[in-house]
Amino acid sequence: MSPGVLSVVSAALRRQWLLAVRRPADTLNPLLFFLVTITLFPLGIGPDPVQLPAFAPGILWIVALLASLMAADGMFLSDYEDGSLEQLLLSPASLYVTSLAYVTSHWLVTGLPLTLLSPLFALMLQLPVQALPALMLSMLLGTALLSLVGSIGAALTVSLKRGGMLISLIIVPLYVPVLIFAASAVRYAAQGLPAGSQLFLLGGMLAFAVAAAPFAIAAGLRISVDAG
Amino acid sequence: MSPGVLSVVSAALRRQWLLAVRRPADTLNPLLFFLVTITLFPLGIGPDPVQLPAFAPGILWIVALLASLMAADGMFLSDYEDGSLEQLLLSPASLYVTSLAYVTSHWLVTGLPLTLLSPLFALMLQLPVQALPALMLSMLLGTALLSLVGSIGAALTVSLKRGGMLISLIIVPLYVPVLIFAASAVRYAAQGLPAGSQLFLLGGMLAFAVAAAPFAIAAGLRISVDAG
Amino acid sequence: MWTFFHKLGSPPWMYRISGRILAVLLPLTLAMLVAGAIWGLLYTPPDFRQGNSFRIIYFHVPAAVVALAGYYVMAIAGAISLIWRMKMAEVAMKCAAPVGAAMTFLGLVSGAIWGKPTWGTYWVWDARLTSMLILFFLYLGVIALYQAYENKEAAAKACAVLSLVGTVNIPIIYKSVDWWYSLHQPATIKFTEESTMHSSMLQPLLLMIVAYYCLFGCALLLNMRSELLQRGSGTQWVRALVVGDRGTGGETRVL
Amino acid sequence: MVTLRGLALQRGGRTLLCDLDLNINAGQLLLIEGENGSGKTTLLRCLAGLSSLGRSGSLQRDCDEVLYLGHRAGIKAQLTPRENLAWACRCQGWATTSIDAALARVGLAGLEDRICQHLSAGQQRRVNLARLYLSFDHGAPRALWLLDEPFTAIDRAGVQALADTVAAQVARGGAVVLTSHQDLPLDIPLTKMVLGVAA
Amino acid sequence: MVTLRGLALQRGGRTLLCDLDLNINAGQLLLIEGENGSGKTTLLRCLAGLSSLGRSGSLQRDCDEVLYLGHRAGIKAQLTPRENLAWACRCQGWATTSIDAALARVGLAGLEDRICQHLSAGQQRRVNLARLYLSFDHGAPRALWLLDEPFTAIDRAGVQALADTVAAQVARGGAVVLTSHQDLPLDIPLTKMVLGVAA
Ligand code: HEM
Ligand SMILES: Nc1ncnc2c1ncn2[C@@H]1O[C@H](COP(=O)(O)OP(=O)(O)OP(=O)(O)O)[C@@H](O)[C@H]1O
Ligand SMILES: Nc1ncnc2c1ncn2[C@@H]1O[C@H](COP(=O)(O)OP(=O)(O)OP(=O)(O)O)[C@@H](O)[C@H]1O
Ligand SMILES: [Mg+2]
Ligand SMILES: [Mg+2]
Repeated sequence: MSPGVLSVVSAALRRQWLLAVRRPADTLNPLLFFLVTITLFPLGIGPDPVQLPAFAPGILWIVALLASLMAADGMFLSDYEDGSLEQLLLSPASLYVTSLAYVTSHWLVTGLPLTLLSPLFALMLQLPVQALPALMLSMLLGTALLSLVGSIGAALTVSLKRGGMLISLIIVPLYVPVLIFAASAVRYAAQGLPAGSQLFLLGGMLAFAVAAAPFAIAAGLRISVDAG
Repeated sequence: MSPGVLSVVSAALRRQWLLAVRRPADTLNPLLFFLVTITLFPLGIGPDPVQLPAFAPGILWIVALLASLMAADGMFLSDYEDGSLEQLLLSPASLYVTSLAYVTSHWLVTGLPLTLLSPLFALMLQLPVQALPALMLSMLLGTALLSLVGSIGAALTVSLKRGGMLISLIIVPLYVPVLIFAASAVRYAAQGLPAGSQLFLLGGMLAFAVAAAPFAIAAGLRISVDAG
Repeated sequence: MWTFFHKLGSPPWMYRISGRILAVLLPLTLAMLVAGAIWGLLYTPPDFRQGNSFRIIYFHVPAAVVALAGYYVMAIAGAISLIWRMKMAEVAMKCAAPVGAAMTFLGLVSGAIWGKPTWGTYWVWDARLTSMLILFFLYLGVIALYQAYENKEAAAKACAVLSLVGTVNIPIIYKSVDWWYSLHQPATIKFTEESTMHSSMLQPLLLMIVAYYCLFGCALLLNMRSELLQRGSGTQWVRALVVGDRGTGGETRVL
Repeated sequence: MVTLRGLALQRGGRTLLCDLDLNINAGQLLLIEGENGSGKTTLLRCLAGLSSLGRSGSLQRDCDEVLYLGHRAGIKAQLTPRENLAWACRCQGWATTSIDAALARVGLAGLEDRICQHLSAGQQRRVNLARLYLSFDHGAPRALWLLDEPFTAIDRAGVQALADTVAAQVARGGAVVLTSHQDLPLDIPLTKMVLGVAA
Repeated sequence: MVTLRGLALQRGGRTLLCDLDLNINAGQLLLIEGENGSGKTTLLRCLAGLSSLGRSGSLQRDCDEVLYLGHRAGIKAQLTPRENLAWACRCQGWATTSIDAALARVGLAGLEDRICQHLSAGQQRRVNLARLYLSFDHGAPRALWLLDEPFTAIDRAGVQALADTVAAQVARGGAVVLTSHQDLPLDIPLTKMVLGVAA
């Protein structure tokens, strides 16, 4: 008999969580990475407290994008290499559900911490305080979106075939709209303008992605295992 | 009898080159990332034609740095996992030489392309043309330096699965001088000032790193295999 | 000489000696801290420009100075552990990292708190602040690397290598950051120069700096003792310690 | 349980086997032999429904449950044996009650909570084999087991125990397809099938 | 070639073997047996000089060359067998002339230029085994071979051929240390050593 959705989801969450926590260093790493790279920008651009705030939204969001890019990269890789993926495909559990669970847990250990700590980083870049709510909201929606899109790419590229490069060519540009809307939302808020419309757009994209992406992910995993 | 240095180096270069060609995804992703993020910057920051050129040097160099960070990550990973690294340690070939060869080939497939393409990206960011020579020279020296430093981190973290972001915490602080000198060299050149001194500094650091880094890399690899 | 090295190598001896040292050093440190704090906070004239907020200097500068020194302690210990394969040096290095990181953090936080009244903002990208931040990252890197290895023997070796690499780089980093900052004409911020610091302000500061050095030493030794106990758990000297005579047994529980 | 009609497998441009007709019935043990590269794994993966590329002909399956143990163990190095099996159970919809019993039966009692990275090669394989006992306890009786060289890296005692489990599963009405290069301590009737030479 | 005095190995806090005295002489074949997790791999890695952590006691080696074949094949999946072996030869300082011959002897003639990812499990192991023939042709005669379960995933014919190679290497004055769980078609005198039970 096929297992209940909830039990599978909770099991997947627990498993991924364990994998993340097994080494305490790793769970902190997205944050540290964020903090470290944020520091690079003043060093590269100059410490000028006048211009820095103007850049803050773009910088924050580009680094967030990069963090989730790096995190998404190896998302299914180890599962593919040690054969767990085959077992997942063979199990009666619905692949749609499990992939959604994978993405969720991935977001919980990368996107969520970023969202929560983003105000700190924003203050280091002297982003005006009034922009913080918009920043956090955009992070909340945006990182989830990035996780979903990123894992499509990860699923399709996991079986290291020539196709790999093509896919990342296709996937990476999908990050563009996220970056545009999210960053501009923050910039608007920093200038005291209403940022609602961009956030609504992000929310809409997220809703669509949550519904549609798992299909793409599942398909990608099937193809990868079959080709392997 | 222990093999000749040249034959080992050439063999290593050929091997790494083949691996890079067979798995374009890994090697081209940094370039793609570079391209995409550069294009994203105006979007993220706002295409202000006044500000942009002023910050082009910093932006270019930060992105180059992040790109090589991503590339350094998986440098020894597959060799560690499939046991090639053990064989390398056991072989009579000097580990100093082989690690140097590894770094070189890694730079050839990541740093060099970045260097060659950098003028293109620079023009996208409206960097004044007179700065291009300084840019390319700084890229040439800087990316090599980054590869050397990065592979120290890679060697130390290879036995830690999912060490991907730990490495960034470890080596980004070491990247700082490179970033500062290289970016300012380009900025000087963009303002028509002489950038020689910074470039000399980069060259000096590179010379030192070439001599010293392989020891650290070799030590790191030994430790990692031993711990595995 | 060599016999001394040998002794240094042996956990029980080290444990005993460190116990004796601490018995003296700990009270001394506390006394100096209290004295320095009282002297600095109550018996020095307020700064003509910053008023009373400047008194944070008595906690900020010592922390900042010791933080840097701490990294070298760690790196030298690491070098010794690599070259002479000395376990005790490994322990020292491993235990110096969190202490140094804590000092750095103290410097950062106190500085940030100081920044609010002085600069109107918690954080500015000033050369010294930035290099302090980077130093903090270097510490975190060592700690995280140690955590990430299961095999602590390997972890110690890896951290030793890393801290050595860091040592080579620290001067370069500091110089480069200073240069970077002077490159962009420093914005409105101005540090209160040491020269303008009146001697009545300076003396308690020096006292505090000495006190902080001692504090670093104490924390390091305490840390090492607990590490020694953990590593030696099961060996007879530890059992003798805990079971044998209650005195040190109680002490171990306290420390 | 499985019916193959005119099955042909191609891999890397080469034909591994062509119009193969085969029935695998409940209570049957099929031993597939053949030298390296003759197509055993490919056939098993095809029976499992994992690889459809380069396959032609018809394949019908009507078994309640498929269990595939391949060359790659499907064990997470960062997780303990217990955690690994818990995940496997949840995916299959089995109860997680008898995990420790299963681990004990593969001789891993006492190692339940050490992460698999720190287990020896054979111990890691054994963690995977524990799934057989779980399927035996909780799975459907009419299950199809596809075991690709399950005896790899297992010591003699382990091989014996494993062979007995296979026999039990067959006796209880399941079907087992097995590949191996060593001869097994099995004293039950089995169908043997030898795959042709690889080019 | 190798002299162990009072060697003790610890892994994950457990002592695997304690004060072991052992001589491995030229022309000797040492077969290490023991159940899963008894410490065979750890011992071999220690003999190879790969693992020093948790080792105590003295270990002297005076052999011209060490060849270690472990659980992990050390074969790059993206490279062809020929390319893989070429790299191995260059690292060892061997001539690359007889690579094809070696591949033919392990029965991979015709597959030299297919990337190893597309080889079967056994074929991949065979690529690795070809290094034995290369060492035989080009390496020093007084070489020490450390083979950790070399027969894994190899078919019967392959096992026989491999056993003959080992015998030849021993006859020529090399030393071979071997672990295996299956009994081998070897008819030369060998020293057997059984490792104790794992906790
Ligand atoms: C996050 C904020 C800050 C950090 C990280 C920081 C960092 C440092 C460091 C590393 C030193 C030691 C320099 C040395 O080794 O000689 C130092 C010294 C000092 N800092 Fe700060 N600082 C911060 C904020 C401030 C503020 C707001 C002030 C007051 C305006 C200040 C005033 C001083 C003074 C007077 C000294 C001692 C004089 C000297 O060593 O140059 N600092 N700070
Ligand atoms: N990295 C490790 N950390 C801690 N313990 C380990 C590690 N690797 C192996 N062990 C333990 O050491 C013991 C010996 O492992 P080893 O791999 O040498 O066994 P083995 O004899 O090779 O077994 P097998 O026949 O399965 O290969 C095992 O009990 C295992 O649990
Ligand atoms: N991904 C692939 N692409 C192309 N050809 C492949 C692929 N995988 C295997 N082959 C080829 O198909 C043939 C059968 O492979 P398979 O793994 O089924 O053999 P096998 O019988 O399992 O061998 P072994 O006993 O070594 O496991 C082999 O000759 C191999 O070269
Ligand atoms: Mg097979
Ligand atoms: Mg073994």
